Amino acid sequence: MYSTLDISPEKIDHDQLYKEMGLTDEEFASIKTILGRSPNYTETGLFSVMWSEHCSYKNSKPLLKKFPTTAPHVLQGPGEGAGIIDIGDDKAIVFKIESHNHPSAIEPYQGAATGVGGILRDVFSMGARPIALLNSLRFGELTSERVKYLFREVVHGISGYGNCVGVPTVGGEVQFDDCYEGNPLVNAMCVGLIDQKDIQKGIATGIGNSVMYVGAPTGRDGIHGATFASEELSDESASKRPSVQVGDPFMEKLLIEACLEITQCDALVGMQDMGAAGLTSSASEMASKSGTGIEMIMDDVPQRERNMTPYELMLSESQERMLLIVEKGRESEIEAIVEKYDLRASTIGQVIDDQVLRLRFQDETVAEVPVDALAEEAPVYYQDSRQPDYYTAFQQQAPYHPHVEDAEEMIMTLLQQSTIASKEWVYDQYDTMVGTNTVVTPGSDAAVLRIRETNKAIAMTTDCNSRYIYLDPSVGGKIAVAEAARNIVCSGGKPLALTDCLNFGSPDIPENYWQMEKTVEGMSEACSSLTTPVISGNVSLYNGSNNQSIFPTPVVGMVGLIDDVQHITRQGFRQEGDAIYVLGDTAPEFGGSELQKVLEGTYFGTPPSLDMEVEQVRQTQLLEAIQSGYVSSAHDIAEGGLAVALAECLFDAEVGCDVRLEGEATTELFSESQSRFIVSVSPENKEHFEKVVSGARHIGVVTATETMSIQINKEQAISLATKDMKEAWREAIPCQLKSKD
Amino acid sequence: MKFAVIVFPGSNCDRDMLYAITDALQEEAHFVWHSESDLSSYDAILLPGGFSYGDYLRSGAMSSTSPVMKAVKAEVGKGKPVLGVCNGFQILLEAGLLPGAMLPNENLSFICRNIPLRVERQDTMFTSAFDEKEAITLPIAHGDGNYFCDDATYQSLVDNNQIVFTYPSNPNGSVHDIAGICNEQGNVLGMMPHPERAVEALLGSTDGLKIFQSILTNWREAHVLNT
Amino acid sequence: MYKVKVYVTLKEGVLDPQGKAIQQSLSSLSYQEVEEVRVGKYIELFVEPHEQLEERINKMCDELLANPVIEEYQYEIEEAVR
Amino acid sequence: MYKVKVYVTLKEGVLDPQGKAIQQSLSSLSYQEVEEVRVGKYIELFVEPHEQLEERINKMCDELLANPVIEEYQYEIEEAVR
Ligand SMILES: Nc1ncnc2c1ncn2[C@@H]1O[C@H](COP(=O)(O)OP(=O)(O)O)[C@@H](O)[C@H]1O
Ligand SMILES: [Mg+2]
Repeated sequence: MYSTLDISPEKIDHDQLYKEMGLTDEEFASIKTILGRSPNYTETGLFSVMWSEHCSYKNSKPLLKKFPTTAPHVLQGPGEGAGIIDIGDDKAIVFKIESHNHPSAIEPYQGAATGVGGILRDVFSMGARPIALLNSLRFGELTSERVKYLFREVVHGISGYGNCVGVPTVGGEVQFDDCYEGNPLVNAMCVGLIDQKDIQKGIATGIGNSVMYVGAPTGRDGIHGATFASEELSDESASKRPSVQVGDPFMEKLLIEACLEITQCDALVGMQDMGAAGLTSSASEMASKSGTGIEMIMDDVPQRERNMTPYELMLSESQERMLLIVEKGRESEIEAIVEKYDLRASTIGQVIDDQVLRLRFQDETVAEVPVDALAEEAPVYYQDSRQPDYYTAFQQQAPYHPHVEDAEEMIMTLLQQSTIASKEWVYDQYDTMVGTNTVVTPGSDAAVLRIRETNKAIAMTTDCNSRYIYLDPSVGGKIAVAEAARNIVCSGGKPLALTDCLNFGSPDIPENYWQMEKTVEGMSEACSSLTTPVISGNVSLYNGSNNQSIFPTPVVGMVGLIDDVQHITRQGFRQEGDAIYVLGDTAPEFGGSELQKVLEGTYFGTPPSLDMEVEQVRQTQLLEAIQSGYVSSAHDIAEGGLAVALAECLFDAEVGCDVRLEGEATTELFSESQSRFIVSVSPENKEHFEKVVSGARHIGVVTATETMSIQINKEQAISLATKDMKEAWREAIPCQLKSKD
Repeated sequence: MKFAVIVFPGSNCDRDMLYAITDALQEEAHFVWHSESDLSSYDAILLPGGFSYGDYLRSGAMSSTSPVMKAVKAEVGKGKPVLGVCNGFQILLEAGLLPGAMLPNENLSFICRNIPLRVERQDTMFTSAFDEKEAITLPIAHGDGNYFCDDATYQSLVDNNQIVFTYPSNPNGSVHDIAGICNEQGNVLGMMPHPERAVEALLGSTDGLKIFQSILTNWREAHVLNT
Repeated sequence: MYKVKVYVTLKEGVLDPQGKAIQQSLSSLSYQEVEEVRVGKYIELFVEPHEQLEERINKMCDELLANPVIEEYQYEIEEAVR
Repeated sequence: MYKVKVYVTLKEGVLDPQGKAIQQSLSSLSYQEVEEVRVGKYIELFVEPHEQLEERINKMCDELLANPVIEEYQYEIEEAVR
């Protein structure tokens, strides 16, 4: 019956069965050295998941070390379920981002839904109440039925799960490029709020304390999910379909409430969710961190299916499960809390002195492995790195400087590009307001939530323009961080810290590894210069299909603090007569731009340059102006350049603008030069504003006529009705979804 | 005035509802767990939105059989105000306290946004603070908000003047643009839009607060008359 | 052990947005021969042998599984080995 | 005219949160005899007479009506007068 138990250690070794589980010959050899014997089938399984890239970061660890991770306001950096930052008033913000790319490629609804479920557990396992969700999505172009299906179902999955658990989905981003066609990216971020005294950790201290299991019973779903996430997608991926897990947001909602109540009970010692690699990772990580061991009785693990083996129980990635360490003798207190929510808590083991993970099944020891070997001693790979030929060629190209004949037509075209077009079709499906804290709902630069019992608010955003990173990972990496910070500043917040999800291709390809290296260097430089350390994150490698890697896509999720709800600022112009300013210089920079995509259908050359010192000073000045109350609206200039950004400023109220520019038209309108903002200022604040923000260029005025009117070098260049632009921008994605191949 | 906010497993607008009463209306409110069977000490009962029992099977179906619903029925009989919002409305329908049923939105997607709404009746204990036919804005957030009833039921809703809110531009396919209805006695109101999300200027609108103010004003008047 | 197969369908006259959407998708996938689609629920109950089986199943359907305002139900009972 | 009754059910081993919640709810309504509940879809297709009927129905199910990753299907064809 327990067929897998019958496979002997000798057979695993001799027939190299460990390879099917994703372990290499060298890794298997080092497992034998660690154990001083050959591992049995269950033990081989434990190592294979814990030593997968997804759990061990064996390829990315050396790079992650480069990120700055500390600052006075950082209470918890990388290493726990999520990072934590201090926002004063004895409160703290907990957040993390995570990928669910491969599951979503195979079953988009459940893949996305369980991605949301998993990131929520990372946050409430710290004792924090989840207060906001964001998501960063990448798909191929919306021209094939398959991509449309993936896009629709991923959004349905996120809304299905997030809405049901009652955590508002307040922001995110969606971009479309061919490189994601076979391998969409689904990154979910969760933000939680906690009283600092309630912070929990995933620890297993106190010999004899009980190991308790709370939540959904274990089934055979998702066995080897972590390994699966650490491989490239191929046609055979379909046959790995048992890896797909189904989410139960109702169960998750009950778990959230139960766990938050448990947090208030001092019988609780430690708590961790069962995420990737399920019971194996939660148990071994908690013990390893605490210098203890854990013994578990497999027969006592709640089970959904019959005849499950220890191997299956340990590797299952069934959703909505938590592992708790509870003071011995006080288990009933936990049981009582949990039962109120129609859930069950089962004692399945205890903390032991020996630093091993020991599994007992039917009165026999079926596995015994040092916890540190599983959690800490995975091999670390320093991969070969090689500068790709394309990069060398791009660096040598003459600057790309296109010329647009019909600027009005181009603006309309750009507004309908799926990456620029309104994402209302997406966020209309998300409950953005549940919790009644959302002050700025999706549609502005960053989402804003007020913090009850204080006068403060937090701003959140996710950003990553992967085209720039493809062209030049170091510069592109800096831009990703800087852009996220710009979005926070535009909302009136001071950027505090970030979480990142490094979505890359296979690290075994030296060119990909080089991209990772350079990206991380660029991001680290920007983090240091803006004092926004990395406090949590996730790595997703092996993204690509048909031997084509995705563009390097290190999604940045950033959180900032707004000192006073009075400072909350939106991107839209608000008042006729307000002066319009542009902050920052414009140069002809079109590599990786939306204009390049429209005109050439591809990307080449070099991305816009970025001077972190300029960036930092400008952000500081703008924030000061906002905090002084001088600013009516603020918006950063991103994809599509000034023309698109100006149009976006008109979509919130019934207004227009009258703008006068000097210079070369295509550059002025469509260049994607960095560190630029559009700010509107009421007439009485103009003087103050100009004093605080050096070099702000006054370019025009907000008008009541609902037209975007732009003169260049004193000649009328653009006159477009706000209504027409807005309609084109709003309808673009629904239209593309409806149209036939 | 003392409000009960009923909490079913999976309710998720329960805290929002409580805050609307305690912070915005500044009255007393308590959570009441779905397993309770006595609500006699409360002056009004609020059934919040969310996804009770995950909205599995049918929205509101499983909650409608919970013990607390017997108690709700008892208080309805006494004439106390009972307000069901979103999932709370669905529960009232499933429990038979209001006529009709909910179907999935016509577009089969969840919809969350601010929408215009018309107050059809201003003479109820829930809407007296509004003007006659006042145009207001409230958020909706639902997947199953497509109200359905057969023609005969609709006729009786009209005849008894039970339609309280309608959508000027129907977002979900509801018959005759119905957004909220009351029972014949007028003390049970079910509505899909969320008034508890519109009680603070900081969050964009205070139109929803008038519903809670109406309940309070009417209770005070009745209370003064009775004592 | 009995396996009870319960079919819950929308009453005639009740609009079926889901059915309509499926019909449209089928038609756009060039299955034009499908004139109408109605979507219902198929619920399998595994029930211990029991007296008054039918009576109790009727009650379950009336009380919970179907909503008489919009739905009707049918069921079949078969023996099941588990 | 044919009426095709399609039953879409979750594959064995796939979690059915809905079924579980219904089972618990039935149990608290004192129908303890119900040991397990699985929820699927019941789809009725009204199809014009057509050659290759079965073949095309199989294709519809594979392409649209069932999600092969987590679901399986069965169907019955009967004549229908409309
Ligand atoms: N997947 C999504 N989920 C929620 N909100 C989204 C999503 N995609 C985009 N948005 C929202 O749409 C608005 C525009 O997004 P985007 O163009 O990426 O903004 P920006 O360029 O300022 O970062 C933002 O408010 C963003 O939060
Ligand atoms: Mg922006």
